[in-house]
Amino acid sequence: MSRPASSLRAASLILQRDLTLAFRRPGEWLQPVAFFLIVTMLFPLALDPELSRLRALAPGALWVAALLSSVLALEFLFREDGRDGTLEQFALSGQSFAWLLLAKTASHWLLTGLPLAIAAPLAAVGLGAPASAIPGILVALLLGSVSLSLLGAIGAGLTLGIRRGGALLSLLVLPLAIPTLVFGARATAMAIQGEPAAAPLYLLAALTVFGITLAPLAAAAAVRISLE
Amino acid sequence: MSEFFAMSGYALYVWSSYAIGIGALLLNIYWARASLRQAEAQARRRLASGDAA
Amino acid sequence: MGLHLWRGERHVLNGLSLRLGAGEALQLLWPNGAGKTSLLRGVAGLLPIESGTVRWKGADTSTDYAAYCSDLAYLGHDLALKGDLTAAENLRYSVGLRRQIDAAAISGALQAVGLTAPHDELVRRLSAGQQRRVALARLALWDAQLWLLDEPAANLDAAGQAQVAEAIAAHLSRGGSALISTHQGLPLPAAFNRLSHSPQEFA
Amino acid sequence: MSWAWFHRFGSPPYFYRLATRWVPWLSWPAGVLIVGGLFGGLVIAPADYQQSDAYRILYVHAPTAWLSQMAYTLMAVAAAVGLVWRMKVASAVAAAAAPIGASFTAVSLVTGMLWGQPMWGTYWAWDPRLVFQLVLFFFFLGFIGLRSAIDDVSRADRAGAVLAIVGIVNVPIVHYSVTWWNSLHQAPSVLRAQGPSMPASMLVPLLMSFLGITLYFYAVLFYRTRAEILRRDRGAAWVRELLTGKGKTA
Repeated sequence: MSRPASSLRAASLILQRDLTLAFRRPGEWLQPVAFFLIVTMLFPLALDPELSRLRALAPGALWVAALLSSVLALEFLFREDGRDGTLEQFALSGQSFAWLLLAKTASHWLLTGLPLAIAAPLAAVGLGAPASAIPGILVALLLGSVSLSLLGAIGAGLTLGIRRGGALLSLLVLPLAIPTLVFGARATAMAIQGEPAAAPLYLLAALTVFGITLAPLAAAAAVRISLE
Repeated sequence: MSEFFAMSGYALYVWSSYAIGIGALLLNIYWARASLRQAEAQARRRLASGDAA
Repeated sequence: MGLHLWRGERHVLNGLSLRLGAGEALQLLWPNGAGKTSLLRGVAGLLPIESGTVRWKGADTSTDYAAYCSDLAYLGHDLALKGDLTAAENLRYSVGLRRQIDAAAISGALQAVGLTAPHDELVRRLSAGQQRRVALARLALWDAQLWLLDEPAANLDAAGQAQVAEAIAAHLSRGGSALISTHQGLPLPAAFNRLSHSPQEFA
Repeated sequence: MSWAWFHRFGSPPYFYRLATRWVPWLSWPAGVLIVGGLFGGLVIAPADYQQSDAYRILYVHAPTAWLSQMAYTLMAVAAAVGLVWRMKVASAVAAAAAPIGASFTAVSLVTGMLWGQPMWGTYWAWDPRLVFQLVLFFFFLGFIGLRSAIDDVSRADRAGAVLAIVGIVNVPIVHYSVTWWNSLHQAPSVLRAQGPSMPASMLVPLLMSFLGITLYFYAVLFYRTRAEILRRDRGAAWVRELLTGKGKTA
């Protein structure tokens, strides 16, 4: 009676739905970014406010804060859809489950990863980074936050049905995020020192592309198992 | 014989490493036995509590 | 279909074989915990089946699961409706995943289940009965051949239950089939209706 | 090459009886080799010209480090086989291998630190090998943690398998990033086993303890797998007759 929906259309519907849902409840989505800014603000207070010395720590502080807030943000990814049966309908929609979850992760990234990457240069300046480093930092964190969301999707899928899965989620995701942390922090450090950060950025980009292709398959398997 | 145990000054590190190594070996043996005993007990309990199969 | 299904520890379905023809409804009036939901989820493919097969139109569902899904409509305990969206938006996003639909079809379906326009009320503010009607409207819009309904008439008043029964009857008359788990039987036209009171009947 | 042997291994009773038969055959040679290796390492092998007796820790550290990586790979492969072909025995092997692997990763970490003290003067230097062992330890904890958080055994197996597969895919990437990161900050450190250039008297005990610990690993693995198989096949008839049979004689 009617043509089945194309997968592209299905993905765009998921994005629209998540964005409308987010705009209806704006407070929720800003929490990870707020957490990120607070954590980066702690470093000068805990260590020492002298900008020149802070600059050496800026990359590490930024990326550790980014890692932690992206794990925190995973709460919003599947938990609600899992509980109210939406994920079940995704699994039964006839569309490729991995593709729908990729769309879901993309909308999650738009709402948590992107703001994180935009807030990072501000935090970096706060930690003594020169204005010239901002583009480098932005690119590094854009790439990094994508792979963090993708890895997070696998962890969130695995711990979907588990009560108090938060601690376990970070135990599963953080070890997997080590390469992203290493390359990202290196790229940011080089950006701050003004050196061309091409090498680590390419590695970071490779990680992200690797994540985009494989992570949704693992996340789909993980969610399907959690839905049993 | 005593200088053998001294391990030219590194006695603490060498002997503790060996102790940890052998300790882990024994621990795993005990652990494996305990898990088999427990699994058998669970299986028997399920068996005793009526034929659930 | 010789279904064996384990639910955690319990051997829930022990060699159950079940056949459902076109235009036929089977209501499972099994006692609680006898595996109604597990059977439905197993047939839908949400729950892995230890042994035995689920066949749809002669073919094993696992060979072409996507095609099977497009013929399938599953309604579980939780209605997969988003509280912060209106009824129309909910339908647009959930049915849109499967087929092209337009606003007119959506409002038509909502009216058919007795939800008066305008449909701009957030689902959160609708009553349980109204929410279930939205789910029924979605079921109609999917126009799948096989309906798997898990207590479709739960917490509905008499009028609501009649409406559910009417929707199912219409579906059956169009040649669709339905597997329904329910506590109290739904009044369905006798011609299509089979009742089962315990899993042993299919062992 | 018919797949019959593959499926025969898959049937729980067959593997259970096989494991029962193999355990003694594995554990005695393992015991002899380990004792021989450690004894050789302590007594026979001459003191190293550089590190004198401190290097004897190698006889515990190297085999356990190697074993932990082998255990993780075996665990991931077994879990993947269990997931793809739905073989309970494979999932049982994976569930059995995890705690053994985790405990040996911990041992290799601690002995690595104990070796670090006489060598670098500090217990923990961010040497890529030690860091990689630490990350491997977290992968193990993740697997064990995830499995224990899920009550239903077969679901826990499958979820664990997905994690193990993601893990095994990421292990080389993590390994690369840790060594890449290390090369940025300092020249690769000195913690390097002497390798084949070692005189025979040093090398033989090392090989003996390597072989010994591998046999030991399989012995304990088969023993634990029997327990895991029982947990997964509790309802099966062969379990009942096995237990009632054993019940009378034990």
